[in-house]
Amino acid sequence: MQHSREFLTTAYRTMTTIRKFEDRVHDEFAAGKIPGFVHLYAGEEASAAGVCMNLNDGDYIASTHRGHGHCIAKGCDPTAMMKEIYGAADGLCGGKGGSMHIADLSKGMMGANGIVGGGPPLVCGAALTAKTLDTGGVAVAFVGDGASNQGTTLESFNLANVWNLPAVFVVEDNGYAETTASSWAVAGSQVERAKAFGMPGVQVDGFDFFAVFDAAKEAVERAREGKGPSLIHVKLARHYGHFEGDAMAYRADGEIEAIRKDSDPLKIFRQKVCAAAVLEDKDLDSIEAEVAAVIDQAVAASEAAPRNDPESLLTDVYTAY
Amino acid sequence: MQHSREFLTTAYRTMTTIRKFEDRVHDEFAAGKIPGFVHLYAGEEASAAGVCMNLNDGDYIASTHRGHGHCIAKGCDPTAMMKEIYGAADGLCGGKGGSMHIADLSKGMMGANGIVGGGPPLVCGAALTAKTLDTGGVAVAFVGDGASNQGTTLESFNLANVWNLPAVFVVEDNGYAETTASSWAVAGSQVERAKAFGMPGVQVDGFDFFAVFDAAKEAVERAREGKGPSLIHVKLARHYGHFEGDAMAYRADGEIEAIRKDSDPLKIFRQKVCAAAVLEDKDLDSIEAEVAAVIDQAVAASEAAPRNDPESLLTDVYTAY
Amino acid sequence: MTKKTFRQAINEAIAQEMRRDHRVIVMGEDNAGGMGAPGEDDAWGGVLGVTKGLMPEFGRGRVLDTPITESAFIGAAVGAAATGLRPVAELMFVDFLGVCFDQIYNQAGKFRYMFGGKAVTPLVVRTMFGAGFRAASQHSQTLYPIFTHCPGLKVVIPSSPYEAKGLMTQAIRDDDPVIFFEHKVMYDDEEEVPDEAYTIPFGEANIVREGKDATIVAFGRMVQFAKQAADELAKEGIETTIIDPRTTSPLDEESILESVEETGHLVVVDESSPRCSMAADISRLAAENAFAALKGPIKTVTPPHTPVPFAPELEDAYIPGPADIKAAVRAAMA
Amino acid sequence: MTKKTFRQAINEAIAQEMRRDHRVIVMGEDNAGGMGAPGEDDAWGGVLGVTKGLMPEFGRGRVLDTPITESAFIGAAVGAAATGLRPVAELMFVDFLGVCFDQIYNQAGKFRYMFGGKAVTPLVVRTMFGAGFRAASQHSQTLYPIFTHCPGLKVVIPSSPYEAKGLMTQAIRDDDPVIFFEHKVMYDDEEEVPDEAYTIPFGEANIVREGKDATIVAFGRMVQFAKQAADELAKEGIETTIIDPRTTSPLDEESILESVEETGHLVVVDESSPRCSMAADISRLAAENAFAALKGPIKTVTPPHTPVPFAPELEDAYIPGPADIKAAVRAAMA
Ligand SMILES: Cc1ncc(C[n+]2csc(CCOP(=O)(O)OP(=O)(O)O)c2C)c(N)n1
Ligand SMILES: Cc1ncc(C[n+]2csc(CCOP(=O)(O)OP(=O)(O)O)c2C)c(N)n1
Ligand SMILES: [Mg+2]
Ligand SMILES: [Mg+2]
Repeated sequence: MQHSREFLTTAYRTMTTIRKFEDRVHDEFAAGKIPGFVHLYAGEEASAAGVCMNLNDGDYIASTHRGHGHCIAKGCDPTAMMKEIYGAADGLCGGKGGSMHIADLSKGMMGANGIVGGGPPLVCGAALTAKTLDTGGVAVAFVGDGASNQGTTLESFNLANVWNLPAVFVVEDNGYAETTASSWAVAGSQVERAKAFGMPGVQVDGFDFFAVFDAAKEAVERAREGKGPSLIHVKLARHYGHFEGDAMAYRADGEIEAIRKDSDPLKIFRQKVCAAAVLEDKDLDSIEAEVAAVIDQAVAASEAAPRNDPESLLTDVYTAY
Repeated sequence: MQHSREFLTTAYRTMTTIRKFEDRVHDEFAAGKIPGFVHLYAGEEASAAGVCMNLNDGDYIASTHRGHGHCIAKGCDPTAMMKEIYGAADGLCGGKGGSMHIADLSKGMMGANGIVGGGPPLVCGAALTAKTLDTGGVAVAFVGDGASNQGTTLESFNLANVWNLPAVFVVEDNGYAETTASSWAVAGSQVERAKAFGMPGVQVDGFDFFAVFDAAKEAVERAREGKGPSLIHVKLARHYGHFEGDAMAYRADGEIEAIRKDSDPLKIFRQKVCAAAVLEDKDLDSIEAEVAAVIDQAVAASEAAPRNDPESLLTDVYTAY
Repeated sequence: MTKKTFRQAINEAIAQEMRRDHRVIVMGEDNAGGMGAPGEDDAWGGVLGVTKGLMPEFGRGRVLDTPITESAFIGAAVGAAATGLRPVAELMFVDFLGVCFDQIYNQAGKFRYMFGGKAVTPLVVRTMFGAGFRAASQHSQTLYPIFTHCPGLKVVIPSSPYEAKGLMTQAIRDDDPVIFFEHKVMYDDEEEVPDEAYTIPFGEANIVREGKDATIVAFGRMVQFAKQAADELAKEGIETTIIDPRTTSPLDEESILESVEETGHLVVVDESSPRCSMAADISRLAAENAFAALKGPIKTVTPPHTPVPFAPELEDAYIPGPADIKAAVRAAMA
Repeated sequence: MTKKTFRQAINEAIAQEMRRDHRVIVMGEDNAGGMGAPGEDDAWGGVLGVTKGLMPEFGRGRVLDTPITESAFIGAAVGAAATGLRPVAELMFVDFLGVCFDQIYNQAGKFRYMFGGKAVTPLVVRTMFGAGFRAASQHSQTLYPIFTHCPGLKVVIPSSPYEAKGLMTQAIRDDDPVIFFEHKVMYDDEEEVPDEAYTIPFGEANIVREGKDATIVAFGRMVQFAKQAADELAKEGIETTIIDPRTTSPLDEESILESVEETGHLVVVDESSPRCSMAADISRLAAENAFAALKGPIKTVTPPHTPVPFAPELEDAYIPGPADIKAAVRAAMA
């Protein structure tokens, strides 16, 4: 294993933060503390972390309705995020956006998105900015398997290639779009689509942080070098329902148990780094403990946080009007 | 040559009708007799004719802004079409549609379309009707190279495959979308795109009626047999500007002359059928004379045709309101 | 006659029309659910369960799940309608119009006119709208003004389960493209709804209540709030007429103008954004055609010109309520 | 100061802003033209030549041709605006909004609000609108009411070359998403336009003409027709004020209300379809806020609720003209 302790610690902390954040949101939603449509990323951590560890603050990502993991991996503050999900006035977006619209442009996070396929065109724009202003930056669009059939996504594949943009498309294929199987809804193949639009495409095991990281590294480097976009088809699975409250009748009996047991990206990461003897179980345990405290504190802060005054309903529509 | 005299006569009449119709519209437009945006199909005749000779009245096509050729090939009456282009009250669409919106649902012609990429979703619908009502019909979407990058088109590729529809997508690649070269604007390849969406794709010489006919035959039969959609990438060229009035500065010097000389589908057809000795020059000449008379009569009728009364502005919005 | 929810009323109307006419089909994302998946079929019946049960009865050939591809499948519904089917397609949330609007307003809505009266496009697009679900800016909009603006479309906004069933039946039997707006917080509302099929004609307003002092025109969920406001105003001695136009296109202009002629005061209650809204539209109607009868300013009750906020306190402040309506009636009469 | 066409005025504003700020870029289908083609570069400068000459000066890096992919490239303009550029993107005809509206109204228009005031999206979408070009139902629509309806967007409708230059300069310097409506039959209109850059602020109406008898509010090309009508009415002794709001969002409500307070009569002239239109919007404004001053009904002049027809006779009948405006003023004052 060629990775440093520091790198691995960061990766594990990111994935653990996502997991514990999501598990906790799940519990708090069930307890009636969180309103609205909430889509959890638990189980898919290796994708967000594996991709974003190739990025820096000058790079951009655009996310999806299932955005918490991408936000955390791109450096958004978990407490400010949790507050946002609670609708607090000092949430990351002032409580106006909520779970589906968390963004932090100062971290290069262009927003979760309530519109399936909303992100890829925006990423073409961020990549165009990088190219035009010669910032050296790249931009990454995360889309689901469902979003991969949306015209906005497919158009972006073409545009990014025609304009030779420093962009990367990450198709997170968790097997379902709501209740619909990706094996049914996606005709042909993601990798072939990428190639048919003139860019490299590769499929990776999304339970394996290292597989994602390596594929993303290649794609990001290629983009940074001005060689154009690529696509990464990440196969993974979500631990929870499409949104909180989904009874998941469409999944097989035992499906989730099997995934949690055999395909948990955190467990697999732990096995690999411990087997390579770069980190030990206790290192990872202590990260988990640290993170648990952070999440506890985020929830406590969110519950205690001030709510919005009615006047703020009218602000932030325009810069000036 | 396995085709009958009757078949070849029909094919040549269709192509000649398109050619003479378009050449004449060009002249009348230049003479200030025809208003609006007019996009001519001259030069691309082998595509419309080669595809539509595989179809019957129970089959549907959806066309583009460059729709006259598709209309004629699908059986629309040239005089009623000419009247429509002149805006006459007894035009095929009562003068309300004009060149960009000619339709005749009774002939399975679902309309020219002012929206680039407007047709493919509609064709998925016509194919769905055929499948649901078990009519044995198929539906064909004509799109330009430019339209092939539109999300509506790409989404339709996926949907037609997922639903296994009796549909055919014909990409008429005349090298340009307005002034923009398809070699620049289309990343990757049409045929690879088809395959990446799970359907057969084939490129054909659009100057050769027989090449188009054969490819379309295979695709239409496949669709009719319930085996799903296909794509045909037809390479061809337009004789006139993007629309009437276009000075075509973006084309190479001598480009059109060369096309007219070496790549004229009517000339090539003539050579082939005469070489095969199924028809003689004089047969084709007499078709040309016949058609010329039809077009003369269509123009005369259009000039003499009644114009709309102002009251008809308000009719035909709803079936009942 | 039994009590039915808004959800059941819509489902029943569709099921009855599917039994009556084999050309009626249903399509949308997860409208049955579970397509290709290893678990249960008909797993969802749409996100909020409105179409549940249709697939088991009518089969996957007539209840089609779709990929996430609104341009293609709404467009397919349009093309199917123009060629012989009578599709009921779901645009899950109306907020998603931005990825498929062309097929609705430029294609379905214009075929008949562009083709000189020779096309018939019997399409229903069902769609959820409205705030109050804590669903934030991209899942809470009202947007029927945009569809009402477009010639060639019919726009329906049921305000109760009874209305929903009759209007849906009419929508499916109608030969023009109809956009059917379902308020997402009303699905569990219940009332008596006949078991047999019935239609409510388009362009005929429902006079929900009659009173001589002022006319309130309200749409969808706002009809409920108008009723609350009217009851409370009645206690103060102010008697209001409430008009539920049911369809914004066509619009029953006569009923509204007649009532304004009688009361001399008009309040319009509209959950849509205020600019170029139905509130504005009805105001124009009266200011142009019933001016002489007006005894005071027309008052409109709408949300502010802002996106729908997520935070519950803000969303509650965003949505017009009975108190706003009462204040508007008093202001109109002041 | 030299005479410039509407087309030149817009072109000059963009060129000057591109010189002033390297973050300003231009994109659209054939905005230069000839991309990848064997013939001349800058072959078109857009379908009607508005952006011609920009590419030779600023290069293909700042004047981008695009494939036909409105969702992707308008969305790219939105994403670029949110990350540091100031794009001027062309949606060739506003009729095409149906294939890309999401990126405009749900993304660009809502970022700032959804992100708690932390996003800035300095985007200009230029687009052609209006009837009179014999371009039929899908290339002739007016549609600014749809954009005006949406919170977060600003909407600009210049009525002359002078207005066009000043408003375009402001649009590019503005930090919010702006939709800039160019009437396609006005491109060859000429008037004196300053050579140097200047801005016309948004939300400040132009009082085109002052008269005590009635207020006419008109938009875009309708301002010209209103002027003709006013001149003719003046000969009959009817003196009208004409207000050109210039921007529908923000809207200069004060100027309109003040004028109505003075004249007591209001006519609104709007080329858009009548339902949920600007005609309705301005009617609402006055009926709600200047009712006491109104001495007669508000009258609106709009096309009918139909698609735009192709046949010249029908299209001419469709478009509101000076005669309609005169009749409306007389009816308002009757
Ligand atoms: C344009 C649009 N259509 C539909 C929806 C409703 N919707 C939200 S998430 C979702 C499924 C997305 O599936 P996928 O892209 O695979 O992402 P996943 O939820 O699996 O992460 C759907 C249909 C939407 N938000 N936007
Ligand atoms: C959605 C949309 N975008 C842009 C246009 C303007 N437009 C009309 S035809 C055309 C070029 C189409 O190119 P292609 O598809 O190759 O067809 P061709 O004209 O070459 O036959 C464009 C950009 C349009 N009508 N609709
Ligand atoms: Mg998925
Ligand atoms: Mg072309």
